[in-house]
Formats: sequence, structure tokens, C-alpha cells
Amino acid sequence: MNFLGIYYYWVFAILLMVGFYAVIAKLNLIKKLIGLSLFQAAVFLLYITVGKVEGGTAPIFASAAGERLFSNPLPQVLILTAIVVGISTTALGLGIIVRIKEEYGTIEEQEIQEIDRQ
Amino acid sequence: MIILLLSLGAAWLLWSGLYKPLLLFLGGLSCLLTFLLARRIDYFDDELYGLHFSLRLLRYWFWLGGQIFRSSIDVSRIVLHPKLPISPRVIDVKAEAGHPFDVVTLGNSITLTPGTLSIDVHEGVIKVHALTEAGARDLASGDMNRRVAEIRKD
Amino acid sequence: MTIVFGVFLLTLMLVTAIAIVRTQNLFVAVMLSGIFSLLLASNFFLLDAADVALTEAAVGAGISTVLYLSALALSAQHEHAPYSSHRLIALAVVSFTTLAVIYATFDQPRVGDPAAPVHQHVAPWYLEMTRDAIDIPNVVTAVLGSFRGYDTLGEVFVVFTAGIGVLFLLDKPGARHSQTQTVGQVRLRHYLIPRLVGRMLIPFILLFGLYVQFHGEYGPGGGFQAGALVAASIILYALLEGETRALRALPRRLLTLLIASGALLYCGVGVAGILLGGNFLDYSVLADDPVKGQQLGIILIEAGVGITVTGVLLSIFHAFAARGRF
Amino acid sequence: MTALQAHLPALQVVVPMLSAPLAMLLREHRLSWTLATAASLCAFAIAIALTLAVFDTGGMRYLMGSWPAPFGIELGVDAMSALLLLVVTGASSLALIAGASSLDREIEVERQPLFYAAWLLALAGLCGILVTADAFNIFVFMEISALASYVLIAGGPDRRALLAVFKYLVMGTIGATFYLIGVGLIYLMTGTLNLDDIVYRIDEVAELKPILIAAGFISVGLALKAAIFPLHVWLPNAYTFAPHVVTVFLAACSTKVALYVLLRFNFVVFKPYLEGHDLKFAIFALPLALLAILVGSAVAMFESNLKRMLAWSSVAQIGYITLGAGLVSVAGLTAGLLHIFNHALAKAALFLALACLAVSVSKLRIENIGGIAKRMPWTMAAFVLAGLSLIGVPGTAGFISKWYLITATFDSGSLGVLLVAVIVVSSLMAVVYIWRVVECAYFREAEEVQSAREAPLMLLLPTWAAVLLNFYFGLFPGVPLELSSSAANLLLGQVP
Amino acid sequence: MYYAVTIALLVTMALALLRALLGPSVYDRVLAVNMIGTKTVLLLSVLSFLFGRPDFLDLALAYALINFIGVLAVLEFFRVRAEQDKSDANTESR
Amino acid sequence: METLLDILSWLLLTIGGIFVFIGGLGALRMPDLYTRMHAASVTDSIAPILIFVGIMLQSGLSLASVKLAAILLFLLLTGPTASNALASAALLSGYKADGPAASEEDAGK
Repeated sequence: MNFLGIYYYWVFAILLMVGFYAVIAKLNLIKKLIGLSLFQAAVFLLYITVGKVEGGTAPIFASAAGERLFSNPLPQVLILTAIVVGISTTALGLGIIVRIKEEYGTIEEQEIQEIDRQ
Repeated sequence: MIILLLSLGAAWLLWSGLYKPLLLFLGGLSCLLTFLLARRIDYFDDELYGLHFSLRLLRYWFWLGGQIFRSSIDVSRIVLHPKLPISPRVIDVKAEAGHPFDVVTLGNSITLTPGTLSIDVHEGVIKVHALTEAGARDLASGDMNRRVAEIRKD
Repeated sequence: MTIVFGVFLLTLMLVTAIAIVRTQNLFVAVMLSGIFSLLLASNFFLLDAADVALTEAAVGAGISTVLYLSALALSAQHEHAPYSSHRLIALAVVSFTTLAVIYATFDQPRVGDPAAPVHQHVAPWYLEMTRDAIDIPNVVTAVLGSFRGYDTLGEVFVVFTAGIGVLFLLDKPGARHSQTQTVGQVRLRHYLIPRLVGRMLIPFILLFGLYVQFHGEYGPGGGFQAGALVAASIILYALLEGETRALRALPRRLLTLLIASGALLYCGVGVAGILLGGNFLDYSVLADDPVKGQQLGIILIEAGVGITVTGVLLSIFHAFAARGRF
Repeated sequence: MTALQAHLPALQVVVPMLSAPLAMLLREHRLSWTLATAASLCAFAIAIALTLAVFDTGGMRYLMGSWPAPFGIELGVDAMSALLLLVVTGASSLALIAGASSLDREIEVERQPLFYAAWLLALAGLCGILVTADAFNIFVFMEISALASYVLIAGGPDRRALLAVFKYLVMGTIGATFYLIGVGLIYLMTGTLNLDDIVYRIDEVAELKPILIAAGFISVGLALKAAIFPLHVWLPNAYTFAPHVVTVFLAACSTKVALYVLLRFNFVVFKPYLEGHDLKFAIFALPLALLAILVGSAVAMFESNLKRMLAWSSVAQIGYITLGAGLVSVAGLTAGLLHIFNHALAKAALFLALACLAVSVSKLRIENIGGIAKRMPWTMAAFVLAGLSLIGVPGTAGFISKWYLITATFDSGSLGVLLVAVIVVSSLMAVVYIWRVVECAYFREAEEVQSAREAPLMLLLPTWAAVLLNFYFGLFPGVPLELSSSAANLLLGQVP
Repeated sequence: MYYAVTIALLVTMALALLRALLGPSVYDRVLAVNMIGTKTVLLLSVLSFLFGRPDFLDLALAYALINFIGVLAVLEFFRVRAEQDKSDANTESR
Repeated sequence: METLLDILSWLLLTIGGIFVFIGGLGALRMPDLYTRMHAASVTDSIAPILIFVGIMLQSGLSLASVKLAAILLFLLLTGPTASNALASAALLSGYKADGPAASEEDAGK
């Protein structure tokens, strides 16, 4: 049980790594952005994992739920906000990418820098 | 239009399952809002009127369910067969019913039935991809086509 | 048993994530991130976060896929050079970060341990106070709307900023408007089946969106998810019938108004709190009975969130679409 | 009025925030400029009122939604936030006033309402970070201000602005996400998000690994946002290609606010409980600060694009601030905080002068401004005087903070001499790069600037206001000094 | 017994994911996305009963809906691209 | 009666699960896109019907059942529509539909 629990944290760490790596090492701007969302998704996972209570249920009082143990609502609230922030960043980033493509004709970082150097 | 409004209302009531005055009020508001928007997006042109909830439709559904079950087993047998005995082919089916809505019903029924897949609809002719020759023959016999056409016959 | 499911899903997620990074076809990457989102959302659901799961599905699998696709339609679909020359440095930085994170896991409390400090301090208070002071079933909505309403205000303004930003960037006056008209008209009109089925469903999707909006207090849902769903239904219409017709139904001017009015509504409720003698965002003073006031406040601010989100998402979509191709 | 007094911390954020949608709705760019400026001035007035309140009572607390502290979100204003609030709202107001005539050249009239809305949001976001006392709330407002500043920078007319913004966006998001990870780990261990409450509860778990890692993540994330030395790579281009008044605003504010959060976390939250925190902080901060100072100044010396030159100088100045903080003493922190204030003054004046120059010179490169001083005497005079403040000539604001910095370093023992040497060397470098400009503008033959005219009054006025403020605070450093010393005492947990 | 269904669904998701990874054509991947979407809807419905919280069926519906819109968006994407290729032949070669 | 319903619903659920699995397997084993779609449509049509009916029998005549029915209806409407959309998109971009020898090239250039 304990191992399985730790597994969540590790997956978080590895996801973080994969996303972060894509952000730093990739040259394609869209790929960077996708990496960034992976990176953020990892953090979402961390928070939600933290909020889970064993044997608990979603923190919504309902007749079906009765008097059961509830999971922690706070991380969920935080992540709701964070998801929204994430999509906003993505949208803005995509907007910038579209403009870059129009101005430069490419979305590869290296090629853009070459064009600028000329 | 009234049908839409009624079905929206019914959908809300059944879905919500909470009958507090406030929520009922909000529900009414939502239905109205949806209705207004539906009008704005030209929801009510003639292509769509064809929602006939009749006994015949129900009967068709049951028949279709049977078809789905039968052909599902057929396809499953093929999938589980070590050699994958398939003989795919494409045939054209001309829809007997003329109304676009019925063509859509037919097209979707074809897709819904495993083993046949409608890939393109053009002026009442449905291009169908069939997994096996038997499936293609079945469809070409026009049983489903006739039944769909019958739904609307008054 | 649940945790086994979770582990299974997590493993799938890992595989997907690695595949996303490895593939060079951007379209494939976008598709895979759609899958990733769905898996992530299922995981959230397993971890009892119904609201978050709904949001992740609406945002990750829905809206962001659409946005990525529309950006992709405007740019290349293939990466050229896969990695920068600083690949090794990157790897080193990343490994270091990961090791740090893994190091941190050693002293962490077991996942789901009810005695962990996270569940001790503030959380029980929220559960209790939601029952007493606000009296709505969904604790997440209560925390979101009232206890931490200020965060949510910030969230709305983040969305608002993104909307402004995309409009500012892409709405350059006189950019390719003539071309849009002809290209945008065709859309999926040719495809009979999707068009008819889609159109038949639009009102119901819309209604469902509004349902999610107004049942945020009772079940999973709320302004943001509702906004995303409503926007999705209009986007569906735009996909089926063309940009121009969608814009005719909901003109830009109206969308701009929506964006601003939602944000204003939220802020206005907060200011009303001050005017009526409470603190900013204090809903208790909105009605004679504090509990009723709280409920009223939450409904109002959720409406504000929903309106803004709908407006912003649609504006962003149109801004991308108006660039001519998608 | 007294009734409103209690709401000031909330209003500080709400006024610009509420104005943003309105500014967007106003279709006419003059109207929305007026609204934005009015809101910004109003925010400045609120900041002054808050500062007075801080002098009176030592600080203010405000409960959002009237929910009690660890559960709801609490706002708190103390000396440190008051200092930064003054800087942020003041710079925003000055830059906006200057923007009336400068921005029309860079941004189409139709898009200006959106631009002003974004400006107000950036302002609201920065104020939001400064007044809040909640770890997660800081994240939210950090993202508002960050997203808004991306928009502002992307308004730059040069297409290279786009790539610069994209890099900034990626870096900024990484920084924010790191911060989020750190906050998550803290929350995991303490179960609370309120800063004061964290301080109270972190005691029991402080020795555990997650807290240590959290401290690391938060520090690195914020360092990225604050452009502390090796993580500064996004800054020069972002500043260079932004519209001129945006550079004025951002150079004075955005990195400083990130520094503020960094200092707050490190000193208030982690310092008392993490073993050897002082030492670790100093070990990381001091070398980086020194490198930043030297590298930033050196690059600035050889840079011929004027804006980029000043941007690199900013990297160096951030180094000064970190240096002050890295000393981990009251004197050092006082100097660092004071330098936040004074550097903002000097940089704002310099960038404003550049904005004036840009009226007549299309490319702000050093080759292009030969002999311009004859054509634009007021502008260049402002540039020179502000440059003096940046160098740290006695009588200017820049001198005060450098003086304090030097005294603080002398107190820190044997290392002190080295540090002082670095400060002096970099000041000399500053002389060099300012002098290059001066030489070019005053003593070179006028070549292609024949048609140059003096900048419009609306632009000169704020520039000169900033310059004069440099001298005012150079001669009467009372207010910022008092604020920064009580803030330093607060950070180190000593009763003043 | 819900467990059995859940396991079947999860395994199928894995299979579909495998299909998405293998490709070979982009359409296969879209098909896989669609399949995973449908499976998720089923999974959610089953799980909400497994957890004894049938009120979460809302989620399942929302997923179904989003999935549908996503696939249509992809279709539109293909259409746009086909048109693009037609209009400028020298666009990105393969 | 209770037990009968139980047994029936378990039966349906199990068969549904089996069909789901077969569909997934088929999608993996089949040689080309269209044939894979046939396999996928097993999971899209029969499996939801069986599973949802199975759950409905469990939950009895309640609002949950209505919701389940609505979701089922929605799935049955959208599933084939999406397949059709996908198939026509593939056809449009020249993905060959005749026989198993369809090109294996990556169409997503």
C-alpha cells in the first residue's frame, strides 16, 4: 500500500522531468508549449494526490454520500484555479506563436534566430 | 419549436432532479436562453424538423439493437480468429427515404452496426465500407434501408 | 483496488507523456496530449476531485485541443530539428530537479493518510463551515466562491488577461478579413451526418452547459466548466456552419461585452460587499440572512465567471479562426 | 473617509482591476488612456495613504470576505510592501502619463484600449502580490501580472519583440510553476497557505526534506522571475523590444516585486527554522550577486543598443539588491531595499529619457545619436542627470543606497573589502557606459539627426519629474530610508 | 463485478493507447483518441456507481460531449489542411 | 426477483466488458484504418448498450437511470457520427479504402 502511494509522487516527479525537458530542450515553439502544459499537469497531479483521503469521497454533500469521510477540498480549489491559469498561458502562448509564424514564416527557434541575425 | 422548448424543459427537470423554486426558476431561464440562442443560430430550418417519436421509431430501435448484437458477435468472432478472415469492400447504398434526416438515420445505423461503416454521404448515396462480403451482401439486400424509410411513412 | 486502477492509469500517462515528447509530428503530439488529458482527468476522478476532473476534461481535452489545432493549422506541422544543442545541459538541469523532487518524497506522508497535516488544519474547518455558514452541498464550490473567493477573482482576471492578450495580438486591424469570408463559409457543410447530428445536439449541449453553471453548488461544476461547455457548443456551431454564421449569431461586439461584464459583475459583487458594510467579497451582507446572502453571492459570482469564460474562449477561438485558415 | 480607510488594502488592487474591463469597453483610445491614468494615479494615492497608515500603526490587515485568517485570504500591508507599492504605482503613473504621446507611435489607435486594459491588469497584479499574505494568492496575482506584461511587451513594434515575449513567457511560467511546487510541498507539510500561519506551523516540520526542497523550488522559481543572475536570460531582449514606456514600467517594477516575494519567503518563512539558512542563502546569493554586477556592467559597456545597454545594467542593479540581501544583516537588507526604490527612480528616468529620444531617432543605437544633444537639450540633460544617479554620484538617490551598501559590506568582515571593490569597479563601469552615450550625444558631429526636434512636453514633464525625484530623494532620503530600515528589521525579526 | 468491467475498460484503454502510439497514420491516432474518450465515459459511469456516487454521471456526459466536439474539430482541421494543400502546392512538402 | 435482476445485470456487465476488450483487441490487430474502425465500433455500440443497461438494472428506476439513458442516447448519436466524420476525413485526403493493402504511410505530413 505504501509503495503504491509513493508511486503517485514518483510519477509526479517523472512527469515533471519529461515536461521540463521538453520545454528546455525542444526548439519547436509549439512543442515547448506542450511541454509546458505537461510540466504544469504534473504539478496538478501532486496537489490532487495530496488532497486525497483514504476511504474518502469527493467533498460534495449528497444524500448518496451520507456521512462519509470527505477528501480535502482545498487542493482541488487551488488546482481548479491553476488549470485555468494554465490554459490562459497556453492560449496567450499560441497567440504569440501564430504571430511569430506570420512575421517570420517559421516556428523553429533556431531558424528565427538565424533570420534575426541577418 | 414548441417540441424543442418542451424537450429542453424535460431534459432540465430529469437531469437536475432538484425541485427547489430557485433552481426551477434558473432552469426556466436557461431553457429560455437556449431557445433564444437556438433561434439566433437558425436552428429551425426545415432540415431538422424530422424528430418523430412514434412507436415505429421504437420498433426500429429494437430491431437495430438486435442487428447490432448479431453483427457484434460476428465481428468479435473475426477479431478473435487467429487469421483475421476479412474481405473488406466498398459499396454504394442509395437511400430510399428522401429526407436528409432519414439519410442521416440510415447512415448512422449503418455505422452503428459493427462490420459496416458509412464513410461518405453524397446526394442520398451512402458509400459504405464493409468488413466482410457477407456484411456487404446483407446491406445490399436493403432490409435496413426499407425499415428506415418506413419510420416516416404515415 | 482503486489505487491499483490509479497506478495503471498513471503508467499509461507516463507512456503517453514520453511519446508526446518523442514524436516529431506536432499533430500527433496534440492528439496524444488530448489522450493525456483524458487520462489525467480520470485520475483526478479516482482521487475524488470531481470538479477538477470536469475542468481538466473540458479544458485539456476540449478547449486546448481545439486551440492547439487552430494554431497548428496556421503553422507548420512538423518539427525540424528535434533538440537544441544544449541538450545535455537540459538533461542535467532536469535530472537535478527530478532528484530534488524525489528526495523530497522521502519524508512525505503516505498518500491518503487521514492523519497527514494537510487534512488536519484548514480542511476540516471548510467542511464544517460549508455546512453551517453557506449551506450548499458542494464544498469545493463553497471554498472557491466564498472562502477563497479572492483567488477566484484573480482567476477570472487571468482569463480576462489572456482574452485581452490574444485579441491584442491577433486582432490587428485589416488583417485578412476578405479572405475569411470565402474560406470560412464552407466549413463542414458538406458533411451531412456530422452537420445534422451536431446541429440537433447544440441546444442540448448549451442547456447542459447552463445546467453545469447553475448546479455548481450541488454537484461538480461551476462557472468555469460551464463557460467552457457553452463556448464549446458555439465552437461546434462554428465548425459546422462556418465562422461567419457563428459570428452573426454572436457578434464580436457582444463577446467583448460579455468578457467585460462578467469580470465587472464579479468585482461589482465584491464592491457591493463594501458598500453594504462588510469587507470586500463578503456576501453575508447581501441579504438579510447571512446564509442566504452567501448563496446569492456565490450564484452571482459564478455567473460572472461563466460569462467571462464563455466570452474569452469564444473570442480567442474567433481570433484564431479569423486569421484565415482554420 | 474613515470607513474607506479600512478597505484601503483591498482597494489598492480593486481600483485598477475594476478599471481594466472599463478601459477595454471604451472604444476611444484617449478616453481609455484617461481612465487608465486616473486609475493609476488613484492607486498611487492609495499607496501613499497606506504608507501613512504604516507609519502610524505599523501595518494593516484585511480579511477578504470577512473570513477569519488562516481560512479565508488575508491581506497585509507592512513597511516593505508599502515601499514597493509606492514604487510600482508611482512608476506606472509616470509611465502612463508619458505614454500619452509616446505610445501612438508604436501601437495602432484601435488596439490601444486593449493595451491600457492590459496595463491596468499588470498594475493590479503587481499590487495584488504586494498586499496579499497568502502563498497561493501570490501565485494567482503573479500570473495576472505576468500575462499582462507579456501582452504589454508584445505591443512592441519590432517583430523581435515576439520571440522575446515567448521566451519570457516560457521562463515566467517555469518560474511560477516552480513556485507552485514549492507552495504545494509546504502546504503538504503544514496544511495551510497563510504566510503567518505557515511561519507558525512550520516549526514542527522544518527539519524535514520536503520543506528544504520547497525552499529551493520557491527560491529558484522566484529568482527566475526576478532575473537573478544566471536566470536573467529573458530580460535584456524583453526590455529592449518592449514599447518604451512599458520598459519604464517593467524595469522599475516587475523584477523587484518578484524579489520582494523572494525576500519575504526566505527571511520570514524559512530563515528562522531552516538550520543554517543564513549561511546557505549567503553562499548562493553573494557569488551570484557579484557575478551579476560584474557581467551585467561589463556587457552594458560594450552594448551599442541603448535600451539593451540599460537592460544589462538592470541585471547588474538586481545584483546590488541581492548583494544587500545576501549579507543577511539589517544594514545589508536596508541597503538592498533602499536600492530597489532608488534604482527604480534612476532607471525610470533613464528609460523615460530614451522614450523622449525615440521621438526623433528611429533606431536607439549609439551610432545614431551623434550630436543629438544640440537638438534635444532637455532630453539629454535629463539622461545625464539620471545617469549620475545610476552611477551613484553624491547628491543623487543612487548615492544613498550605494553608500549604505558599502557601509553594510564593511560590517561583514574580511569579505567586505572584496565586495566593496566590486561595487566600486562596477560603478566605474557604469561611468563608462553612461559616458559613451554622453560623449556621442554631445561631442560627436550631428549626422543624421538634422531633423530631430525636442520631445513633446507631455513626455518631457514626467521625465523631468523622475529626474528631480532622483535628486529630491538624494537629498532627503527620509521616507524610503525609514520604510526600508523598518522592513529590514521586520524581515530579520527584530523589533525596531 | 463493476471491477471486472473497470479492468476490461482500463485494458482496452491501454490497447487503444498502443494503437495511438503505433499509428501508423494520423487517422489511426484520432481513432484511438476517440476510443479512449468513449472508454473514459464508460469508465466514469461505472466508477461513479462503484463509488456509490451516481450524481457524478454529469461528468460522463460532459466527457462524451467534449470528445465529440474534439473529433469534429480534428475533421475540420483535416479539411482545412486539404484545402491548403490544394491552394498552394508548394506548401510544406511531406 | 432481486437476485434475478442482479444476475442479469452482472451478466450484461460482464458481456459488455468482454466486448469492450474485443473491440480494443480488434483495433490493435486489424490491418488498416477502416477495418480498425469496424472493431472500434464494437466498443462504441454494443458495449455501451450492455454496460449501461447493466448499471440501469442495478440502480433501478431512478433519476440516475434517466441520466444513464441520456448518456447512452448521446453516445449512440455521437459515436457513429464521429466515426463517419473520421472516415470521410480519411477518404477526403485520399486514404485508400479498397482492401487490406491500404497504404501504411504516415498520412500526417
